[in-house]
Amino acid sequence: MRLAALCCGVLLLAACAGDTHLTFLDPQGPIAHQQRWHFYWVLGVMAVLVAGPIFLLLPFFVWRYRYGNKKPRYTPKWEYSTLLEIMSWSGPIVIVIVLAVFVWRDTHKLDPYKPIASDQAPLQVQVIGYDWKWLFIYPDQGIAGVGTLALPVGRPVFLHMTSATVMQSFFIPALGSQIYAMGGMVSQLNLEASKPGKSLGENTMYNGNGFHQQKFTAVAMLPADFKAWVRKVRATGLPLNAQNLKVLAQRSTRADLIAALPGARSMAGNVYFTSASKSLFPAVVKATMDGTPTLPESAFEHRHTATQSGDAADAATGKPR
Amino acid sequence: MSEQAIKHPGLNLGPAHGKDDEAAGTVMFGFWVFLMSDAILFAMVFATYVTSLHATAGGPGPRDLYDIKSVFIETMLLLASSFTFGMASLALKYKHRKARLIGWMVVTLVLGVAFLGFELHDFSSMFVKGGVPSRSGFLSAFFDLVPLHGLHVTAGGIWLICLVGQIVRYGLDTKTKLGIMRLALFWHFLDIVWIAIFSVVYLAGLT
Amino acid sequence: MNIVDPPLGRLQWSSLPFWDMLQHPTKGNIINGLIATGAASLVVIGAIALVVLLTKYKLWRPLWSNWLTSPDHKKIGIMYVVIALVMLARALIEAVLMRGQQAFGLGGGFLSPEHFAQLFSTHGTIMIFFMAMPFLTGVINYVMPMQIGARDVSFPVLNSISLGLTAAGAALVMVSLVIGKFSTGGWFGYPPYTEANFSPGVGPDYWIWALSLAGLGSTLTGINFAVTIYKERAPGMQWMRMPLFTWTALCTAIIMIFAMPPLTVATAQLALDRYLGFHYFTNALGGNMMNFANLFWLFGHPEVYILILPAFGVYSETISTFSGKALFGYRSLVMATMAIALLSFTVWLHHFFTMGQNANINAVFGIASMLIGIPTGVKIYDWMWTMFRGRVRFTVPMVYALGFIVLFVLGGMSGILLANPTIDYQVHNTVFLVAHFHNVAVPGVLFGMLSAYHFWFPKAFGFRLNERWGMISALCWIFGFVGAFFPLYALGIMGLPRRTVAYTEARYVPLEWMAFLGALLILVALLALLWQLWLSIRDRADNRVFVGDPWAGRSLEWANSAPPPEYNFAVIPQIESRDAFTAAKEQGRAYLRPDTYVDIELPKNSAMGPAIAAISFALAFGLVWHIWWLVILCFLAAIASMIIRGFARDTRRIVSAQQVRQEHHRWIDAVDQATAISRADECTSVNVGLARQEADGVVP
Amino acid sequence: MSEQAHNMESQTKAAQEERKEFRSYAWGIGLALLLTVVPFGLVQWMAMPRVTLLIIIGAFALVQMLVHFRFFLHIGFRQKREDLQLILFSTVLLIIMVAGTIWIMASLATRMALPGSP
Ligand code: HEA
Ligand code: HEA
Ligand code: CUA
Ligand SMILES: [Cu+2]
Repeated sequence: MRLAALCCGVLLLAACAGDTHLTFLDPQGPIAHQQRWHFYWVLGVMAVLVAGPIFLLLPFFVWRYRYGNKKPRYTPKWEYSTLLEIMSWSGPIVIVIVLAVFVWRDTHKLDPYKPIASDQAPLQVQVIGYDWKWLFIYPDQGIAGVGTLALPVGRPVFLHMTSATVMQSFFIPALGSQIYAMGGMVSQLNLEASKPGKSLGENTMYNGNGFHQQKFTAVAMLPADFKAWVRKVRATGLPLNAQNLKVLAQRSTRADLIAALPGARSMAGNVYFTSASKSLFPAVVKATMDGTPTLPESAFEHRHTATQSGDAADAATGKPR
Repeated sequence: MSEQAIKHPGLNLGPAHGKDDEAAGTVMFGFWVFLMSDAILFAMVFATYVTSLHATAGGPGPRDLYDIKSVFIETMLLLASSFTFGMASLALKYKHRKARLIGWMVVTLVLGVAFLGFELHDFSSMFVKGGVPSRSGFLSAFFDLVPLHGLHVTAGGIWLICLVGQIVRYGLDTKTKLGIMRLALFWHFLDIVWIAIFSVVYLAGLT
Repeated sequence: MNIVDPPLGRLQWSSLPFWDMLQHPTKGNIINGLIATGAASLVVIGAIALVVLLTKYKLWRPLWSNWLTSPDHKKIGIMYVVIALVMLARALIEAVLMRGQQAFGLGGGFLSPEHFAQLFSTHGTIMIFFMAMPFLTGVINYVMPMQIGARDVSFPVLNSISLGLTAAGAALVMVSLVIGKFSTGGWFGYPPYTEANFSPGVGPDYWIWALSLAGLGSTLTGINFAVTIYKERAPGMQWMRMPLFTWTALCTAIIMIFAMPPLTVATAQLALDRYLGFHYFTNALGGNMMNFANLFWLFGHPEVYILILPAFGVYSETISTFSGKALFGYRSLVMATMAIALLSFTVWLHHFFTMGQNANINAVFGIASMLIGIPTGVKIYDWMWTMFRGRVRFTVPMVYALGFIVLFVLGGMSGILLANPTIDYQVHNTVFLVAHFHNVAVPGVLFGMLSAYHFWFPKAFGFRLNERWGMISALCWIFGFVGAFFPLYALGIMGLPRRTVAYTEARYVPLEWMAFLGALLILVALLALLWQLWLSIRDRADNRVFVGDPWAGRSLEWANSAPPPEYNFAVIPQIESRDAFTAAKEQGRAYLRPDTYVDIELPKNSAMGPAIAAISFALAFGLVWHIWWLVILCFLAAIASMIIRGFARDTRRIVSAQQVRQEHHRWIDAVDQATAISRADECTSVNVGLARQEADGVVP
Repeated sequence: MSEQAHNMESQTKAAQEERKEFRSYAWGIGLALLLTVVPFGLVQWMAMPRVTLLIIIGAFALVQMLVHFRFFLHIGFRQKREDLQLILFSTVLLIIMVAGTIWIMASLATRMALPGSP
């Protein structure tokens, strides 16, 4: 137990040391925050009620009743005691009942599909898993990116995700839950960042050689910074057209992708796109479902329409589906 | 006289068979356990089928493919074969002439083969209509479930032939008797599985 | 499908492990090629050395007639354990390699990603299917029939066939080291990654067929054990008199029977996808990979209780024996075992809380998972009450048992954390999960098997194992385990995903190094274990326990000589109470000479086991490499062998009453000459296997 | 009782029993036919709401399985306890597995569909 406490201590120290937030024990948003409390509660209940008694009694029994000690009573045939039996069963039962209440409450409260209550309408982001990178589409802004997921602080984010290849699992520990992304299907996740900062983002479901490089940074920024970021992306991004998407869809890491898209070299390890169409995401889902390799023409948009609709969406806070 | 206790599933040989009846308890129980495991196997395949019902991916569905009349005939054949196997079991238990036992077994075999013939014909006409297993998740699931039963029937048929061979070669010794009794369990069990297929796949599929 | 041309299917020179290294000699390719070639050579050299030794010492015939074709449950049990140990050697080396790679993994390391992926996939597959399963099947095979007073299992030849299937599967995994490459999809091989379009090589095929063979073997074993326990108990051995290990064997067998079919379905469907273009789990055309996850864990979760229950049984025996006390709360323990077996079928979804189903489902399965903590807790408490007012001896099996209790409670607690969907959303697929399952699999299953090994070794081979080195090994195990796996909890919480070959986060490094050092300590433990075995064999003359009861055992497997006669008991015992052997010793009827002996009927040797092993191995190999003529040939051979077996008569032989009498008298004579020893001397050479009874309340 | 008389008696008893067991198979096949033909006829020739029809089909299938268990497989309550236990236990597991699977997959199907598609 002391060891566990020690580990936790080391862990917290270590986790706070760097500039990227790694863990839900160092939460950057309300979901991870509640998950942390749930974790501490369950751990606490078990440390006190499960580990405590056993780790006190076991060494005591073993030592007192060791073979070499002739003083204590020896009862080789004693094998039943109603009282002890009742205690052995009822102890764990009570603990499980207590824990079950936690489970029921928090599982519903923190269902990743459940929208986060807020006075702002959530920011919509569509996530597509490729081997070995994530593509983030901001349909209302008409932009997209690989490598950075930018979020405005204090505004819920509603992510829809799918995979264009094998099963993947989308995860930003310091913000909240992970959830699978699968081909031909759409899963959902609600997150919110409550302070500016960078958090680790990744895929946790093994998908081949570049798996360990499928990381990204979730950057939470103040609303004004977010707007600036959107404008910057719009100004500098490459067009998300059929040709670039084809490069993106190859089995390659982010570094390979940047090498393959000369225009992306100046983007600090990211790849940004403009003119991301609202119909791209559903088109990818459908194409994966049908097994057709190429996307229809309608999945891509012309630059000027995208810019216009993006500006409009920017002005308003975006409206929920 | 009070009725004797039933020692194991299926027709019991009864004390008249002496040591053969004694030996039956363990062997039949073992086989019955195997059948329960097999039942879980079928259940999972059923579950796959049910959860894939809508996964036609734009391909043909139940209404386009199933030929209920042919399936009805198959059902009748299989039911009849269960009955004829029952007659074989009675012939074994009550020590009628060997010829009678073999006769019933052969009738059962013929019915089983006829069943398989109809089934294969069904499959080939499904193929013609584009209902091939690689067309969709739904068809994959179909061609997992129904042919799995068919394969079981085929195995039963081969086993049946071997048992007839053993009767001819060794007469009705313990091993042959227990073989026939186990095959009886197997055959009746497959009948039950077929009822599930008939109801879930075909009847429900056509409602 | 072309069945004639090419005659070797997909098999080509490039399937050999050093091919890449020769064709493209980059640094990475050379390192990985050398490691792979080294491993392959070890397998090949090992096999050649075995053949040479067997030939040189003319051991082929004895091997064939005394072992491979033997239907004796004790020999089959030992052969299972041997397979487990061979496979374990490989899986262990892989484990240390993985820990080493991760210690150096900041920004690179020495292994290629693909090589690393093969390591975790084979390690996991082997540890579960070809180490833990054969080990526990072997132990049950050896012990359980004797505990219920039977001469053998119900279907001895089937037992040998099951062994053959397991061996064939193990051989297939071994061959994948030499020819071609194993899967990179992990031990649960989730599609669509393992589908033909993403993994076109032979890897997933090796995985599929190895699992299928092992799964079939386990199903048959489960049936065999269950029927044995139902039908072969000695007179008077009522349900509530069975030793607890037998109870756990029964529950494990039941889980085997019912949990294997979903695995068979999942792997068969994946095979159909890969070979014939079906669409069960593909992205496209109505395939649904979630079905695979569901089917796999319908098997996978019960599977982990297949692994742990026999270990619980072992601990029940060792704790009660080495506390010199009847097991406390027998009825509760039996009920708890059955409860775990049933509950194990109700929690499978906890392996994919994060797939997206609704909160009701997650909560229900989360709570169901926690329910398993209740019966498991009851077990822990009852073991503690067994030590209470006992006289606890710190022998090696007991030290393992104590290490188990402490560590397993922690591992179980981390399981309970995972069972909270809220927490699982944070640590799923991270190394926190890896820490959890090693924390239950190593102290639970592996310590259990090691405890069993030390406990029953003298029974099987007639001499005790070296105590001192056993103790050193046990302590290295326990502390090595703590070092190797506790850091992973922290790393997991710091967001390190499992199956990561390399990372860029410097904050992971110190913990990774702790884990590596822990793994090295485990390696020391293994070496100590091997050294112990060598010493024990060398000094066996001093440690003989022919009389058969070195630890003051309580159940019937101690009631015969060590090693036992092939028919186990000269006279089938009559059981009157629980702890049958202790009762017999107390009433002075443990070592009697009966007036009459009778002929004993035993099954004859049968070549079915090895034949099925060879055929099924070749069949699977043909399937992996698309060598269709071989597949067809072996398929026909398999059917033919079963038909031929159906026609076999005259399958039993008789051990004459004369011989039984002779052997029994030889043993009883030894008993008469032996001096009974007190427990203080049980680890010295005066222990020839006759225990003095220590009475109630009186401490000598 | 003379040897011969004893023989005769046991023979008539056997014959009686055989007739009884034959009747069991006959009942079995008769009921099975009935239970097959009725739902078949309904599906073929009757217009009924789909759900009603499905319930009827399910009910008939279940009853027919019981008929097979009873008359062909001779499972009854005079059974050895362990056989019956085994069947019940298997049934429980089968229901857990199948119902659980369908529950889970149905939930996933509704929550994973592309928004705006059926
Ligand atoms: C029973 C199961 C079992 C056991 C015992 C172990 C034992 C060990 N495992 Fe493993 N492991 C798995 C099951 C197991 N593992 C599984 C299922 C996976 C997941 C695979 C996947 O991702 O798909 C995994 C994955 C896994 C990983 C990959 C983690 C990742 O994904 O990043 C690592 C990395 O280090 C690892 C390490 C170890 C180590 C150091 C041990 C050590 O504890 C090993 C020590 C063993 C010994 C030292 C041998 C013991 C000796 C005896 C019993 C000998 C008896 C001898 C005589 C009688 C003479 N394991
Ligand atoms: C021997 C093997 C074994 C055992 C015994 C267990 C036991 C348990 N396991 Fe574990 N588990 C695995 C092997 C095992 N597991 C493996 C191999 C995996 C991963 C596979 C993979 O992904 O590769 C896994 C994964 C796994 C997951 C999935 C996590 C994920 O993928 O994200 C979960 C989630 O609930 C879980 C839970 C549990 C629970 C609740 C128990 C319980 O049975 C534990 C019960 C024990 C105790 C609780 C301690 C003692 C009890 C008391 C002292 C009483 C009082 C306590 C209470 C009442 C709480 N396990
Ligand atoms: Cu499992 Cu679970
Ligand atoms: Cu589990």
